[in-house]
Amino acid sequence: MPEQLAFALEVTANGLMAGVLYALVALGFVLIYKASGIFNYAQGVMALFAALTLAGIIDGQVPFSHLINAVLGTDVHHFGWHVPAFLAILLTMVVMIALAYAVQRLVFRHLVGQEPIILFMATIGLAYFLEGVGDLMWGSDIKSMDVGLPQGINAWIDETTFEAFGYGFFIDNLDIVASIIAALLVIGLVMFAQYTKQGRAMRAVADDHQAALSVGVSLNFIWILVWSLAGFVALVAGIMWGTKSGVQFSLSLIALKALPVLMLGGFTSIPGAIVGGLIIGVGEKLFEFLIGAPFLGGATENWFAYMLALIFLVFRPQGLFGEKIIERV
Amino acid sequence: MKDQADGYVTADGRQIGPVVMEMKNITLRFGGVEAIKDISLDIREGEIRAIIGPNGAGKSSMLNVISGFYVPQDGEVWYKGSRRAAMKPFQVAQQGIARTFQNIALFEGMSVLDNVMTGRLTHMETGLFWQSLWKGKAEREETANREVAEKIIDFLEIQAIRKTPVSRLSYGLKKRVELARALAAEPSILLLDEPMAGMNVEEKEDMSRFILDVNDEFGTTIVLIEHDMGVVMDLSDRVVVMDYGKKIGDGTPHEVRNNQDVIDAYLGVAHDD
Amino acid sequence: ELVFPSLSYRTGPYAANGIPFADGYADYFTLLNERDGGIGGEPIRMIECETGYNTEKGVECYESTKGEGALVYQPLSTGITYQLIPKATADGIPVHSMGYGRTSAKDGSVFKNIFNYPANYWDGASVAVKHLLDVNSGSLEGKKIALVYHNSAYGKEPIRTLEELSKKHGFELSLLPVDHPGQEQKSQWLQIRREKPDNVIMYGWGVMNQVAIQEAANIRYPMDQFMGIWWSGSENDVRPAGEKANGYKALTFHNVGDDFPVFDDIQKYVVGTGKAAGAGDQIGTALYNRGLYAAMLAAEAAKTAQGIHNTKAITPAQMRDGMEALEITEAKMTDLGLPGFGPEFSVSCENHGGNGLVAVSQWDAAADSWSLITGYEQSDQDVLTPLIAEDASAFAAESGITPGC
Amino acid sequence: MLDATPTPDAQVETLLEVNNIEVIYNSVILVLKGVSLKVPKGGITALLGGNGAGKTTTLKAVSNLLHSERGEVTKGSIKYRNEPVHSSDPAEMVKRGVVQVMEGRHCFEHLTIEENLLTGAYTRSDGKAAIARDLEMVYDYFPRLRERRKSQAGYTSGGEQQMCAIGRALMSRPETILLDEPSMGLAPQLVEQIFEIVKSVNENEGVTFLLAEQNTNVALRFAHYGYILESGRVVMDGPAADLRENQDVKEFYLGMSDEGRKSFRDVRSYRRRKRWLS
Amino acid sequence: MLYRESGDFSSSYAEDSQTFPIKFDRYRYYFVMFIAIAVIPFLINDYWVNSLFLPFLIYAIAAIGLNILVGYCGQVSLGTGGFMAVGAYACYKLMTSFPDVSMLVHVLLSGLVTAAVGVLFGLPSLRIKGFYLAVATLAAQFFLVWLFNRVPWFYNYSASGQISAPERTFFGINITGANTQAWATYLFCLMFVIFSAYVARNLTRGSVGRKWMAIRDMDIAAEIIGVNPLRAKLTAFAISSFFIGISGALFFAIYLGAVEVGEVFGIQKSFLVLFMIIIGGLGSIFGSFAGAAFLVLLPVVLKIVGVDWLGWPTDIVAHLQLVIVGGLIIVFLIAEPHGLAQLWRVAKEKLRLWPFPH
Ligand SMILES: Nc1ncnc2c1ncn2[C@@H]1O[C@H](COP(=O)(O)OP(=O)(O)OP(=O)(O)O)[C@@H](O)[C@H]1O
Ligand SMILES: Nc1ncnc2c1ncn2[C@@H]1O[C@H](COP(=O)(O)OP(=O)(O)OP(=O)(O)O)[C@@H](O)[C@H]1O
Ligand SMILES: [Mg+2]
Ligand SMILES: [Mg+2]
Repeated sequence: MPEQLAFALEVTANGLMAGVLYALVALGFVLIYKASGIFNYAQGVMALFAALTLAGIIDGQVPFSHLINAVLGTDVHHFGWHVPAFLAILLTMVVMIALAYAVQRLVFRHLVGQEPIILFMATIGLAYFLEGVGDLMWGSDIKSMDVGLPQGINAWIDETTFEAFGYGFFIDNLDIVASIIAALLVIGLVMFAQYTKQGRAMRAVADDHQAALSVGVSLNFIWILVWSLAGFVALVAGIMWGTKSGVQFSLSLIALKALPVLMLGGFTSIPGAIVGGLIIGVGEKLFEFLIGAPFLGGATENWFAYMLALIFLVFRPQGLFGEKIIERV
Repeated sequence: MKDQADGYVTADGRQIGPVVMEMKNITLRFGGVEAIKDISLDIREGEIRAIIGPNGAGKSSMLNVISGFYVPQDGEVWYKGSRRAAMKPFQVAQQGIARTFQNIALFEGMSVLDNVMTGRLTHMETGLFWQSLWKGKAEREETANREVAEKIIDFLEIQAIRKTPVSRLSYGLKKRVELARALAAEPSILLLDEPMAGMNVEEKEDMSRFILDVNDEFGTTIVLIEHDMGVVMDLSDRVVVMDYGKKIGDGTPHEVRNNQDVIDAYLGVAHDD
Repeated sequence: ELVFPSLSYRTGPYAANGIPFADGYADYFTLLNERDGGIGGEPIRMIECETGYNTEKGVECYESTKGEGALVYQPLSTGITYQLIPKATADGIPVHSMGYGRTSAKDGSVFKNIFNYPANYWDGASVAVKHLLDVNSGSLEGKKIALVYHNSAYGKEPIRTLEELSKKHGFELSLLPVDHPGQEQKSQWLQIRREKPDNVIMYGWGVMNQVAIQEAANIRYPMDQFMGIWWSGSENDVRPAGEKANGYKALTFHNVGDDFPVFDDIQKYVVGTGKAAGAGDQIGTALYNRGLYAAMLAAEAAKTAQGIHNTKAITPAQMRDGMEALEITEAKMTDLGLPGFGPEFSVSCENHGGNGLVAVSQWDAAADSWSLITGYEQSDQDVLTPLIAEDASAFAAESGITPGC
Repeated sequence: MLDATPTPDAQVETLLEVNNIEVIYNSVILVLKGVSLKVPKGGITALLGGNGAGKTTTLKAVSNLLHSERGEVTKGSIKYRNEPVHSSDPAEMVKRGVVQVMEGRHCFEHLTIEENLLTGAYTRSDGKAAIARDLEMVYDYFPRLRERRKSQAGYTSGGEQQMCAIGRALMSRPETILLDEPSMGLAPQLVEQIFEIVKSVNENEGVTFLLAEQNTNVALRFAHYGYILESGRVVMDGPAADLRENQDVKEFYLGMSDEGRKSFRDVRSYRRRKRWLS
Repeated sequence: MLYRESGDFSSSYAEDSQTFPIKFDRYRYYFVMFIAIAVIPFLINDYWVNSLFLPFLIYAIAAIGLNILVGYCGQVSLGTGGFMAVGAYACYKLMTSFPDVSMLVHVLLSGLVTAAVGVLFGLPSLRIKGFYLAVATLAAQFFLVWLFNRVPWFYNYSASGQISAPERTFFGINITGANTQAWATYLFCLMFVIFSAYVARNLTRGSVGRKWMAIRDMDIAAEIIGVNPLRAKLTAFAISSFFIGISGALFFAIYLGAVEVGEVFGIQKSFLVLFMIIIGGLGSIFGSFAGAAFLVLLPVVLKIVGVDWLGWPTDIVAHLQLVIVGGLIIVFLIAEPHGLAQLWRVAKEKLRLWPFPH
């Protein structure tokens, strides 16, 4: 049986790592929700868009080449240079900030004070739009994402655990990097939200757009700031997931893995995203290992993550760390 | 004369009945905050009972206890002679207790008429099946209740905005619609939480008129929270004064007005007129 | 005018796979038009319709093109194929689901208008096992084989076959479903790492492939013991894993690379004239070749039909006859500039599925190319024939068809 | 309780000028049909009128909060310090020194009372110390808020929220405050107190007030000048002292007839309302 | 003036609460009905039916169902795909188990089965609200799809795991399978659309509808004025799922004929139907139609314009299509946040004032 135990431990450890990756996506949702009460359906597409842009820039691809070629009959594809990863990340960030600015100017500025469902709707439009633009801009072939992150089994953990348990644990290097980055992100964002005036204003905006306006909080500024931050988080998530699976349309579907995390951690809590991610990661992996695969024929992870979150919610309707839903008359 | 258990007749000839509702030693806490501290009060049938007190005294909380939204940690609620078991708010409403809210709680997405009609919900019982067919039972019921609602709309002079979505109304009109919704329920007890906040004197006069008329015509018992002393003193039969969750006075307007505790805690100065 | 609709998907989750196939399909027809003036002198008109791999759009595409005189449909998605099986049959238009769709459509006595030559999913599974037998000197007794599959109708296809084969050859089969889209496969690969199966077979699609190969590399699963079906065997699937994908195997029913005379023609007549369907960068990739191969088979069937009915402008019904009488020989392929490009096979009324000849290819990461490492081998007909007969007769019973030729 | 303040002399600069504005909601509902007012610097100007008259709408037009309600100023102009402010956004208005206390409180429910107040100081850049000082000042004005400072605003009583909203506006150190029904829901002695605060802020710090108020009695006692709105039009204006003496105002806004104030119970018969228009 | 409201006076409350109190509206409505029932069936062919009318009609039913839940009762659900799958699989099991029973019965029964499942998954809505509930309903979505994929009983143990609709008739006319006539399938679906719209309209204008809307706008206040939230929410879930089940059954049996659950009834479907009602207008029956039409027609129209007329490559058109649909959604929202239905209403209000600006 100790072997089973070791397996379970390994599964748990990997669940934790997977959870961190989910949390990275969930963080983007939390940021925007916290700052505007907008449930940003486009977060997944933003991650895709960021990753596409990064891959395209690194590769020196000509944006919109397909469209240009079709319309002008030219035959351009590449600039013929390769941009170093670091610079490319900076450039991508510039693009994401520009995107944030455009989103604010063209969309949300006109929708201040509307109900959440309507803002949600606008992000749906945005998702369609970005998906189309991303495809037009960079093409829909699979690009590999190589910014020099390590990947593959971590030898040190493998050996150490082998000595300790007689069974070497598999932990992916990429996951370790992701965990470190996620931890840094969360610490940074929590500090930002809790201790800065912008952070407080952000929460105020989420509560009441009008009132925030009335005390002079500039929604424009706050929203551009937050969408840029979310763009940054999307970029990080895009890099991680893109490294794992190549950059392609399906990247936008990782949003689906983030939703149960979000729900469990609470839509408004930055630490909640991480804790939620860890619980979901471990929960779904252990369930698959202990019950799903042996008794239910496997592939239970998707629904189990949601069921787990659902069960939590029945006891805490605002998620683990979410702000309590104020019910008063 | 007020001790007569079966009621009495007021100076202006209204019949006040026996106690219909009695709150016994109610204590309500929220975490560390004690919103209501061991308060008892009774409400007689057909009377206008005012609750006054400084901000945060626990008045609204008391209404919430009556309407079943807050469950007190301690104490009992007696209604019509028997102790009320733990109850959901909607069950309380079905017993004939309707109310308005301090922070307007109208259904913003619906028209004024629909809002008033929601007040009639406790009187409508056609099942899903008949409603889905509409013709027949459902339509008849709708029309009957619509008549009641229209009467109240006329009564409150909001005919002109009948079909307007509530979200487009100004604050004061919303208050009036809220009263209409509560009246539409034809309640036996009507709880009003600052119905006249945000109105000018003329409108307060109208509002007072409505309240008195309801009380007169239907014998509705009314519990009223209001900060306008003029209104309170003129309308109410008895007044409870609360401060920091405690009851510091209870009696006729005249008695209360001259109670030193009340003056200190609430009125500030003895009210001139 | 010969109308060939192309239900392509250049958008959506599977665009990366849809683009090369559609390019290959289109380029071959363009080549025929440019070089030969069509088929038998009759010009070809290809109508492309974007499905996004979405069933409903597929229906729209079918309905909007069928009136144009479409000769044969290549639906390119299992979902759309299932839609079209009854519809196209009723409309008398043949469907060629090449290497996908409903396996039992091989039984032409039941599925009169549906063709799935030269190979189907069950052939794939069988040849995979056969290859493993070869590698393991003829015996799989006591070996463990894991099947990693897309948890959908498509992914579940080989299970029956593999179960039969495991009984026959005495290997142990374990099943590892991966839910759509398959970005997160930690559980499955940890399980593989624990159980250490001797071989892994994969029926994957889309991002699932890339992640699986990546994860296999991460746990250092030997790549040459890992084999995918042809839909898990494109450049797209292995490239994201880089070096580490070296040695990964995939089944295929056509050849790889661009070392065939026909590609010179394509360069000359299609790319050179600026009529290439895509950017031209897909030529010679596994999926491009598959598209080209599908177009070639369609053109050959049309030729056969022209021969049978002695008319140039054939109808869909005549096309169907051509498909049913199709015979692909080495000589023919050499003629077409495609020597050894696919297996030799012939189609008949009873057998719409060809001879079940499948080869194994292997990825060479350094050379960035696939290469065939076996010849075309036939699947285990003893096992498959009864399975197909069973499923086909069930369908016949369900939909009230009297089988017959 | 006679505290009628003298009307500010005529030379005083006009800080805010609203010129014949028309406001339309949702592109169809015409609400203000030409409202003009002038708010002198350092004065307290009251905006009176019945429910739905357009007081709130006027204030929102000034603070530019209309946009978020799909309302629009279609005609006329609004000038602050002689600069048109028609197209600036609310945050800009606050930077210019105009802050609005919204009707119906609008506290940030999930923030504590103290955080609410601090958010009020969002636009300020004069350092933490100054802000802390003003925080103390607000707490001194409203001791009740100090008691509840760590509670989430959503869980405080209606009156406490009203205090919070007013305190929040004070925190921005504005030049002009637009007060929408400040007395609503406050206990009588607090109403007095609030107006005393208004008065002292006005006198000591020179803050200009434009207030919409239903409590005409109090409003006219503290204001210098008043406008009466009805159905989106200004129907009367004048120095507060004059208005208080006006017969109609007395009857319909102060509830007084020649015999003095009458009891609410005695208003037996239905009256047709006095309307200047219609 | 193009649009007259004055001059139409109701003299009774019943008259006032009819669906189209204005005569002009009423006549236009009769006209549309007439066209739909008596003209279109004679004009359409396979293309029109299969690529436009059937999806439009069936999505309209689903949209009406979801609108009851989301638009009227305020419970945001992303489980639509899963519930449609329940309808489809129920229909399949019924069709194959009782081949001689009328399709009408099967479809209605599928609706009932779905209603039951809907109520089950509606239970958490008592505690969970807003977007949390939306995400929670995804649990239903994923679980149901997994279940139908996993348990062979549901697909009658067929080798492929797909379900295919056998041929069935209605009054002797083929309505499922390959040998159907365009008009027959059209009319069969239209019948359910009219039924759904009629029932939904009646329910939403009466006391049930008001209970739903009260819960939507402010659930606590609703409870305090006497609405039993559990009852109201569960009836909304039941009725909504009933319609969604019907649409799922039709989607499978009439429109597609063969279905693979993960692909056809996946999460994308849930989003699609939700988008329809938001674009169309929450809390509006007309909006359900408008939204369904918008999302079914627009891509087809764009495709026809882009590919057939302008001759652009299909992929560029497909991408542009995304950009345009996304852009249009945003433009519409900014013009009128409450959907096409509201846009229509405001347009009418303006027409009424025309030629005066206001
Ligand atoms: N749900 C709650 N959670 C925490 N504290 C609460 C809650 N409801 C009320 N309180 C607190 O209880 C006290 C009494 O509140 P209540 O609303 O009853 O006051 P009130 O007498 O109605 O005052 P006002 O006249 O200002 O409306 C307040 O201090 C308030 O902050
Ligand atoms: N968002 C809106 N959409 C449409 N109409 C509106 C909107 N807000 C207000 N109105 C209308 O504008 C008119 C004036 O409203 P406003 O809120 O300015 O009145 P008010 O004078 O502040 O009244 P109160 O004393 O009741 O607050 C009212 O008739 C109201 O119905
Ligand atoms: Mg209160
Ligand atoms: Mg107002």
